[in-house]
Amino acid sequence: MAASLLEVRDVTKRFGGFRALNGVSLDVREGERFGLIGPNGSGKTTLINCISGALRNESGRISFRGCDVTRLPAHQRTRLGIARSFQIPKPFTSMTVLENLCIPLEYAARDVARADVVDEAMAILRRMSLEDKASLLPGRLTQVDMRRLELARAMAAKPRLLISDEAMAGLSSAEVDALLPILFALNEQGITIIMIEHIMRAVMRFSERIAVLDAGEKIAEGPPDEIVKNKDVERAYLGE
Amino acid sequence: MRKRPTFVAVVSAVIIALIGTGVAVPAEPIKLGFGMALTGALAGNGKAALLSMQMWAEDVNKKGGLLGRRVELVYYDDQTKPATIPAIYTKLLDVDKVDLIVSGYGTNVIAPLIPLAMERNLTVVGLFGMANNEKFNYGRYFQIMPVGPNPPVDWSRGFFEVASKQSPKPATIAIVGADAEYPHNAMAGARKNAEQYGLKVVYDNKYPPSTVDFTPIVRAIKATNPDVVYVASYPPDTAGMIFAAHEVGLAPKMFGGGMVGLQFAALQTKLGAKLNGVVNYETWVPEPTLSFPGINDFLKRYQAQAAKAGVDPLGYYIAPFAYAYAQVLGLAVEGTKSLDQKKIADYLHGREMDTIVGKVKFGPNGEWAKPRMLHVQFQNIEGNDLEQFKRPGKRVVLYPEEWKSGTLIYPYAKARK
Amino acid sequence: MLSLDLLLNAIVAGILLGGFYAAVSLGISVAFGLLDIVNIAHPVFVVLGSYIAYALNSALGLDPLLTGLLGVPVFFALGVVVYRLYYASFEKTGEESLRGLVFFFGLLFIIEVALLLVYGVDYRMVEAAYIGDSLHIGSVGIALRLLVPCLVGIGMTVALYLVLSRTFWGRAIMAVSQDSQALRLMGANPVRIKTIAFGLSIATASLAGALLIVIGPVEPSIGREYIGRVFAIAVLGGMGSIGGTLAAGLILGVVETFTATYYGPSWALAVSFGILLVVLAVRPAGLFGR
Amino acid sequence: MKKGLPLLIAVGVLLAALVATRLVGNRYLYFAGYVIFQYVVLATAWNILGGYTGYVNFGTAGFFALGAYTATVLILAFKAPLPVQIVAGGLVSAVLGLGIGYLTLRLRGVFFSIATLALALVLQTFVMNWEYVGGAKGVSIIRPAAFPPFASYVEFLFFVMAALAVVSAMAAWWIENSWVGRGLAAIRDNEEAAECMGVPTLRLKLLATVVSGCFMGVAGAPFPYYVTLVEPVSAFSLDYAVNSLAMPMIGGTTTWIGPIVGAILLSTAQQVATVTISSELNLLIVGIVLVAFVLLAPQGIVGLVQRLAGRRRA
Repeated sequence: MAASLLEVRDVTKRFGGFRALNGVSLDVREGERFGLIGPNGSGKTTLINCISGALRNESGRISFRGCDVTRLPAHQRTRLGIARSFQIPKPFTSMTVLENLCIPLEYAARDVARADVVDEAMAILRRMSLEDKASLLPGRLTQVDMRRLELARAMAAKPRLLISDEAMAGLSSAEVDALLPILFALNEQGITIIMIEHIMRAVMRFSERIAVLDAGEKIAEGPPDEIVKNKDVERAYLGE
Repeated sequence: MRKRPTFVAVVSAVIIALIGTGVAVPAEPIKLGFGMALTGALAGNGKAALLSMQMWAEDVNKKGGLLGRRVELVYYDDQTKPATIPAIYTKLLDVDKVDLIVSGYGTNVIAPLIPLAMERNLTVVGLFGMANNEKFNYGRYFQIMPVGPNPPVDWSRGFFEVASKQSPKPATIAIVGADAEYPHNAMAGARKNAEQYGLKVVYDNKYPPSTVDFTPIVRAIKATNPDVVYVASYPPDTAGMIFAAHEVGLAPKMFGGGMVGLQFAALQTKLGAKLNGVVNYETWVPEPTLSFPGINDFLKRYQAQAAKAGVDPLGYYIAPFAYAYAQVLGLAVEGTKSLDQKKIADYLHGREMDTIVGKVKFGPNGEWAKPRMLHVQFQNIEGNDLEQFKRPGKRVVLYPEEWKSGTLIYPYAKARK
Repeated sequence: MLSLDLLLNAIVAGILLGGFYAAVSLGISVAFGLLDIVNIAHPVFVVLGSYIAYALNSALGLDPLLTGLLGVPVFFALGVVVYRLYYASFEKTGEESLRGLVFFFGLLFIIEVALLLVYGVDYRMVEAAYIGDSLHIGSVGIALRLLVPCLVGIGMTVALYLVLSRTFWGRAIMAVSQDSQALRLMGANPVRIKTIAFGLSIATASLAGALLIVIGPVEPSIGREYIGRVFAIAVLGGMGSIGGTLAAGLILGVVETFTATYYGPSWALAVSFGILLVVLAVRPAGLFGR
Repeated sequence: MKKGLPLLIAVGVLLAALVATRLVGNRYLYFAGYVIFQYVVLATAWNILGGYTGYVNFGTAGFFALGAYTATVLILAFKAPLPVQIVAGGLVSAVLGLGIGYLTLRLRGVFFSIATLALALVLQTFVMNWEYVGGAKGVSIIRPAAFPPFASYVEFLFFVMAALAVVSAMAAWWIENSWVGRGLAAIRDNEEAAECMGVPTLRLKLLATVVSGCFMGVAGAPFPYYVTLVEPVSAFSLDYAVNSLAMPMIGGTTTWIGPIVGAILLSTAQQVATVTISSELNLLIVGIVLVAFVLLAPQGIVGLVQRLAGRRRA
């Protein structure tokens, strides 16, 4: 069994009296394609926020590459190699597509020399087929390009772990088919990927292992074919 | 007549300055320059003062001007902000080339003017600034406000003089005032007077000008049970203190002292009978002892124009003095037949001058040689009618003795009823 | 004995003041707390209300509270207009944070100077039967001038609470403050609901303005003194909590009164702002926040 | 070339200011010029936080007054020379920026704005109760006679303020074009995304608040010698808050030149209005211009010019 890249142990997060996450534990292995699913409001995004550092969990521990990152601010986790995309794209609106990529390249990427930032950004844009939109403002991008930019920007942080938060929500199946190979290709290069997705077809095809959250608790974990058969998962999605 | 420094006037002034230096042009007017609070906190008084000065210029010009030259006022809005003063007066002196300057209204705009005048050795007459010359001791500074040679102390001397003459003689005092420039000075003076007249200070506190409710303050004062309450307040807090005193039932033997706002119609008519018994400072009131030559005529003309100018309809407090401070400067110019700043200053120091506010004589520090700050008591005020404040007997002068027009109703509760 | 009197009186005076503070702050609690609109011009709308009360009082002799009530629909309409402008210019494009703030700042100046041009810098007061009278219950004195605003303030709080919790539109406003996207899915138009809510928030300024001028004289720039206070109360009360606003108003009133009575009035305001700073630093959700 | 240009302009402005003090006899220009340069510093300082980072500071007056009062204390206690006052004023205001930033910058921007509003009032209350600097009455400061080689002290003040304006503009230029400025812009656009892209948001915001506060204090430090009267009401005047915010808004908030353009235009207009219109209209104009710009030209004058130039090129 390969070493864990990300270890989540008994993480609990409350909002006032509401328990959004209740003792969730996960292990994501180096190089793995990991799926995270669950009905609306099950705590997926909260868990992602806790892993990326946007939120602090009250109890439990999160380690990345063997270091405890529970108390680290988000930007330091990004520098360690955890990058994420947002469910609702959050581009830097006053900057061009290219400049959007320069921010993580300048601030988070570990081994990109300052002089190479623009070349590196262009290389990422090419891989995402965004190179001819490099000088546009994000406001003028189409929905699918916006999603691409969101992923591209996360890539520019040069992560070891990429968390893709519903990168395909609202896209047509052709567009989904265009994005998936990109994620596969990134994984080929050795980047571990956590995919949160409502589009089951995509998650099932992509993931090697899947965890299911419901009402803040992990109810199942395993390869896609097992998850599909799991009674608890069915109940969570379809109700009693 | 309103003469505003228009662009044309400025340009022509510059042109005249360029081509005409050295050549005396007989028709050229004598320019009197000043900044005045036409906006900002003190604009009410500033506008009234401006109206008076325009009346003075009109009067002088009707009589053929000064030294045979017309008088022209050049003024800018100082916005009641000291920070505008250096630029305004430098412009007046260097661009508009005014011949004479006077100050705007209030202590805080006079303070930055004195060093500027000192740098250029100019004579400057001030309009209602408290103790401005204390630090500078500038020989060419004069103050028209009739406080006296020792400003902060002379300011409230009358209040304490009157108190000390009563029997039973008051023994304790509460001093309270707003956290601002004037009350700060007035309270400092009151403390000295309290010491001098042997009153024990049992309460001494400031409140921020934004205070909404004055009843806690008045109650705290009442708890110390003082014989006398000296209040140094600005108009909104004056009203707040008087309301609170009535509501809480604060009834010392004497109440008032340095409340700003009671000099003007706006508060007088609103507070009405609540004012009865309050003893407060004044500069002029329509009492028979104070009918100096020219003042009644002046006030009649002023009151006729007041509504249109949007200023205090009575104009007793500031207007005659704003006329007078220009008047003394005019007398000095005529008397010395010159615009020489030194000669003018010497003239102003040397003699007693007749003005509409009576005989004015300046002491060595530029303040009035003899204090004439009035202390009056509100008596027999009924309802909210404005006209009653134009009649004598409503604000009787208690001090100084020389101008006394009535007697104190003592204690305060008796006058208040 | 004497100090017990003083203590009781300080508490009563603080409560009276607090009720009035709540009246002034309710509008901010709705606009800022529920709608996330940082209307720093709110106090100047209150002053506008004061001047309307003054104008009608001095011309027609109307009771200031009556004019305050009469002004409610007018101010509601004014609020609707302001919100429409705000929405079209900022909220729609997502630029509300910086420019919206500046917009209200500019609005504050325009209204203030407009009042200055019409009424000048002089302090204005109103006349009403209850101004100047006071009740005495034992050793505690209650000035009607302060009691009336306090009662009206409490009444406004209760009314607003009922409107928000019991009526359809009120519940819609509460829903929109939670999640406007979800509301859109349910077929309601969040912009329309927010327009009504903002109208409501400005409408409170009409009555609050009448109260302000009942308590004491008013001049055009007096609203500035209240900007800090109302936000302090809205934050302290827990963003959008109507009951919390009243509670925070009372706390601030009592704290200011106690400081004025026992320590020295000159620190009263600083103490209440000090509390605000501490709350912001330690518990930004406010004392009664969710 | 691009790097050399601002430096060239800076040297040019300073030389022009120096030459002006040699040639111009009309002292009014120094006073008026001082005020304009003072607002260039304030507007630039405000913009480093407000324009680049998107955090609105309503407390400019507090930072400015802190600079002025620091200088006042130094004058009263040690008769310290002007450069010392400026450095000290900047440092003290920078520390204030650090403090208030540390307290509130973790929260949403709005809370920071409200805190700055309250802060100015709290500071003013302290000054009002501090007798050493004259309390509410204020204190008169006597300006030194002259400072060779300048003919009068006012000329020296004018030159110093011109130099401070140049320094602050260069600082803004540097920030804008460095990794710091790009990080700040990311924070302004989307703070959460910025943090997740590795931008140390809190530290950068603190840096911006400190630099911004420092320059505001620096702008206030020469104030005692300029007015010769330091009292709380005018030192904490709302004017500074309004203008330092309106000027970048009018000029344009995203570039270093925007606040300068806004400051020069607006403060010149105010200086002219003071000596011509002389009424409340003056303030009304500021309000209306401010609202008009936020509503109609959100990118300010610089943005308008850029758009026009862009159209011509296209």
